[in-house]
Amino acid sequence: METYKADVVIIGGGGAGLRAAIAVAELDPSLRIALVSKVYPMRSHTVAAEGGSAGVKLPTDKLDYHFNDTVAGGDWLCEQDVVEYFVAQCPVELTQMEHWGCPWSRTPDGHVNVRAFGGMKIERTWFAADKTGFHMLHTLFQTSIKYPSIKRFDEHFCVDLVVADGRVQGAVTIEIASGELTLIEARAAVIATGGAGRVFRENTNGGVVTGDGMALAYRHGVPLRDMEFVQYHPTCMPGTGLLFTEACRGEGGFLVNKDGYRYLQDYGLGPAEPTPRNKAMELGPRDRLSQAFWYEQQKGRTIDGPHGSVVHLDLRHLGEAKLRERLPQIYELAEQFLGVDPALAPIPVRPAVHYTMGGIMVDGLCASPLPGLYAAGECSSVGIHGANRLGSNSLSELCVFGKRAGEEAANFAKSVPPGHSAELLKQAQAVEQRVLGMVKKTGGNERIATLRKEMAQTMEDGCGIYRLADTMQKTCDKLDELKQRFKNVHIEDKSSVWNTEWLLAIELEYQLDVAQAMAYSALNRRESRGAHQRLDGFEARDDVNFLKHSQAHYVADGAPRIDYGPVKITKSQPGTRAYGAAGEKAEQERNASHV
Amino acid sequence: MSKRRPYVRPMDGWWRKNPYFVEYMIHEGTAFFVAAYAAVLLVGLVRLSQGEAAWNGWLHSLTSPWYVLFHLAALLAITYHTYTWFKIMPRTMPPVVVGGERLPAWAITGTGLAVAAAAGIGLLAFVWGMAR
Amino acid sequence: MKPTLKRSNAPIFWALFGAGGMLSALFGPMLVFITGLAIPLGLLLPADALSYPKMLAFTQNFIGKGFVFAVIALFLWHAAHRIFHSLHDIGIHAGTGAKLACYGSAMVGTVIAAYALLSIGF
Amino acid sequence: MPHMSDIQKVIEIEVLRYNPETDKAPSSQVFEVPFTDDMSVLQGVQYIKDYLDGSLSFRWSCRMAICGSCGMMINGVPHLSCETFLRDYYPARVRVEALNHFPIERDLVINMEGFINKLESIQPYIIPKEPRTLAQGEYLQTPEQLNLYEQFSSCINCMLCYAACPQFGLNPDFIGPAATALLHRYNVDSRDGGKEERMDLVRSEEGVFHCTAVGYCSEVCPKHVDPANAVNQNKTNAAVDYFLRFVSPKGGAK
Ligand SMILES: Cc1cc2nc3c(=O)[nH]c(=O)nc-3n(C[C@H](O)[C@H](O)[C@H](O)COP(=O)(O)OP(=O)(O)OC[C@H]3O[C@@H](n4cnc5c(N)ncnc54)[C@H](O)[C@@H]3O)c2cc1C
Ligand code: SF4
Ligand code: F3S
Ligand code: FES
Repeated sequence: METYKADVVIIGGGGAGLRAAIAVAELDPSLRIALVSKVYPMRSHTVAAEGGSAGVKLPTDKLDYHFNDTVAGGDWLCEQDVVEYFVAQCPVELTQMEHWGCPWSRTPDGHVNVRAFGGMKIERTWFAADKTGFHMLHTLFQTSIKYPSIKRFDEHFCVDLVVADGRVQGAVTIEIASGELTLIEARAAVIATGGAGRVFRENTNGGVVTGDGMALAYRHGVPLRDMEFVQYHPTCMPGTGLLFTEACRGEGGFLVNKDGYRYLQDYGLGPAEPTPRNKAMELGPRDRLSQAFWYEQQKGRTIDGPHGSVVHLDLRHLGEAKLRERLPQIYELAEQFLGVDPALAPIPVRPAVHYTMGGIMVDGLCASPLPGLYAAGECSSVGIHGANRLGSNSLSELCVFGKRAGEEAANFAKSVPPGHSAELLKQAQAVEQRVLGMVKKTGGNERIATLRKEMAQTMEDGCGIYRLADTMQKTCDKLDELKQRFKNVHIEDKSSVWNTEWLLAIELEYQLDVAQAMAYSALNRRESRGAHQRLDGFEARDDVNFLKHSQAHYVADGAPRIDYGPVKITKSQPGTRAYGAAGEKAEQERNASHV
Repeated sequence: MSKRRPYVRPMDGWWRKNPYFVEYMIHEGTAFFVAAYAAVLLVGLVRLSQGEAAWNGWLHSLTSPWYVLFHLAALLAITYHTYTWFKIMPRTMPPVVVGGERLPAWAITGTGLAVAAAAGIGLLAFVWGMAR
Repeated sequence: MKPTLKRSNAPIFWALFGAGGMLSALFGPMLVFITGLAIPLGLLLPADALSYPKMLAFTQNFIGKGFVFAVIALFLWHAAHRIFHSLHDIGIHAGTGAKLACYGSAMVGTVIAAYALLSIGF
Repeated sequence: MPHMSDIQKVIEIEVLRYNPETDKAPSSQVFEVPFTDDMSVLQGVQYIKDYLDGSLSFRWSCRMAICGSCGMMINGVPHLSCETFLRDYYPARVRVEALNHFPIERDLVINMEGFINKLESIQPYIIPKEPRTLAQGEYLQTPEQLNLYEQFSSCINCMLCYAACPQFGLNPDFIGPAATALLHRYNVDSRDGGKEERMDLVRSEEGVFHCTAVGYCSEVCPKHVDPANAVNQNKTNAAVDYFLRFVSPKGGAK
């Protein structure tokens, strides 16, 4: 096996991983960085983000407003000190992106333009047409090429971390093109492998979003925090789950039911007005909108389609010119995939899984409880999203915490001696035996695709928009069963070069671990908060018992152990989450009581 | 040792495999007519420099059916060249912004063709004028 | 990529190609029509449009000389460049040989044209 | 409207297979795939992998025509397989191959190292014209200035244009359409001052002059980048630079 000696290994070449790599390179050019990604970095799923990235910009806006929106949006399950750091860094980091060439959309006088986004009080979402993630990812990737100390391991699949002397000392990867393994020695590691939305059936995520890094850390004893909080995005393409960005609504799109009625006004988000008002109606938070869809469906007011019930996203009144300018990608998606011209007809949409709020438990410095291990981006739970993420906060998170994770990992790497190579190699060889064994094994009879489908279906059944104890229990049982059956999985492909079936099997194993953490965390949270909504007697938020982070601990060959950790509250006491007119009234009252 | 063995496909006959390329080869082929026509003119020029008899001989030879046939073909080919030349023009020029809007490709091609038509008519008028 | 990048000399040929392409696109069809069809077949134009005295006067004129020279030389360079590339396209990589044949002919043609025009006098 | 996608039909998909460990050269294999009208070619190929032959290899991720990984030759034309639909080929057979002009690693997977090297060689990052600190805030850039390069910055690196460009096929050293589009994207960004540094490559023998303005690259580009335009504008730039260096001592390009 080949060994590569690095100082910091970064696993994941998406927005967070690239930002971390640049941060290490800028902090200390003498540090050798290994940037590992199972796809070429610009294929990472950050590329798919459409709407934008949040950061206070307008003179009428304040860091405090962004803070309040985020904390209330997260149903007070946020680490408030971390949110405070976050909102302060957002504008700085987005300006940094501007300096690196990100083609932000501009106002006529040349300043960066901002747009409205769900749950945000004031326009503060920076955007690059409706391809914000694409432009941010390519800007970061192309900028990273400037730094000679970043050695990329493109299309290298990470199969394990190497832990010795109680700290992370490297990673083991498969070079996909040859099927050969490499040990990357490092004194610190950053995991930035993105989310895990693919454990669900209908989702907005790319094929690579399989929760690998979460599972890697989890198996080494790092808890996965708040995993029950999985965000459903209200406006997705039926069948494929492809996303129609929230910016469609930010630009003024309507959501209507089968009677052409803007039904959100029936769910405390009104009044219905012809133009978008922040934090009301279509610009309410995602969890609320997805829940309203569910109720409409119960009431039989949705429209039947070949891929289940839908409502209509109506953009017609915006006119072709504005749609082509502001939402060009959406226009093309609707035309190509649905054969719908959004200037002439409404787009059928339904909710689909979009984002994992939870992830690898890290503190505000992105450090996990395992020394030397850092995490950033969607795979991590740094504490800013709580029970529900606000749209456009996560692209900013990639920059703010990608940078922080990189710097902290660099400092840690400099503070510890290099590892004992022979010992690390021995561990890596054991990993090699294990993963090569999967391919070599004969006699299995379970198809990967079958197991994957069953997993995705049971997750949708049990951990959907609304949850019930017995279906969640069924999901947990089903996942246990699938983990057993996985041992019998069959890999047809025995070759070394580009054996993607082998990688799919490894990913499936990661996914099953992550799915278990989600399902068990959900079952155990007996309240409703943010994206976790129950209909079985726990419809209300319960701050007395559950203003806590759930923490799922890996148990080999068994169900995860769930315990809870405290939530850091600084200046915002838990209150009612109200939107629309009710929200404005509540805010006025809050402000009045402060004086 | 790595088992990779990337396979490089041959390029033989690529221009036959896609109608777009066939069309490309045809428009590249117009160059033969441009060259041949230039050669005809060159001979004429040399004849001109050799005196009136030589020139008239050249003029006369142009009336042979072979020459006429050749010139008919050349006219077609070079007209096609003109068309393709302006058709790819928008792809080869910096963007032209008129009144804040980028000029669309068809406008550039159209302008080019119009200019070519004007140039041709101008030339004809000039020769006609010279003859008077 | 390669640490030292060698400057390509293509711009010379490319510029000549482009100039010839433009000239032939603008005037080519009408020229062919006039010299190859209208005059020989007696269409449209007076029969003596290209009579010896007229052509002599034309080519003795400074502008006329330039035009004739440009047409012949640039058409040749345009064609030479395209033909050279097409040979490469269809897999005839005669390299220097093809290059010499194509651009060489254009060169020879250019020299002959220049010589003829000079010998016509001013 | 009846739901067309309810009706299941069967289409033949012919895939060019190649396994370096067992095959001397690529060969075709035909699969029968049930499909609905809303299924993309990518979904057809995924169906094969999931249910008919697990050893079929191909790249994909986003399914929404933005990550650039799923490019394939579909009936001889380079397309993103995720936004090309089986219904458009039915009832005829659809033929799927790895992108032209690149070495095949396996099945539909090509070797893209050459492209990545090119991308790295163009200095694809802002080389500031006037350095600015973060405290000074953003650079001002009007929508018109943005408009000059935005189209070229939309390249998703899918390499369809390389699969379309015969000149790249004939000469793999040619810098090619997408890399030039990105090079140009930085050159014309109002914040950038690195044009002269990038010029070495543009005017070199690997540079833009291999292009014979075939133009097919722009024809197949799924993101309307018009890379042919970038390549050909840079021919002009390189030519101006070539001749101007005799005039101005600094070597032309301003
Ligand atoms: C359709 C869509 C639209 C969105 N729109 C917005 C928006 O408008 N605003 C917003 O703020 N957020 C948005 N989001 C959310 C946001 O885009 C993501 O949360 C974020 O991009 C995740 O970035 P990341 O760097 O954490 O991970 P990713 O970009 O997913 O990158 C993960 C990286 O890890 C690598 N990796 C994974 N596993 C392994 C392994 N085993 N070995 C090696 N490498 C591995 C991958 O190759 C990849 O490089 C959107 C999300 C989706 C799906
Ligand atoms: S220029 Fe177009 S075709 Fe070429 S790589 Fe970029 S997006 Fe793809
Ligand atoms: S197809 Fe190739 S030849 Fe030029 S115009 Fe495009 S790069
Ligand atoms: S799968 Fe991403 S472009 Fe097709």
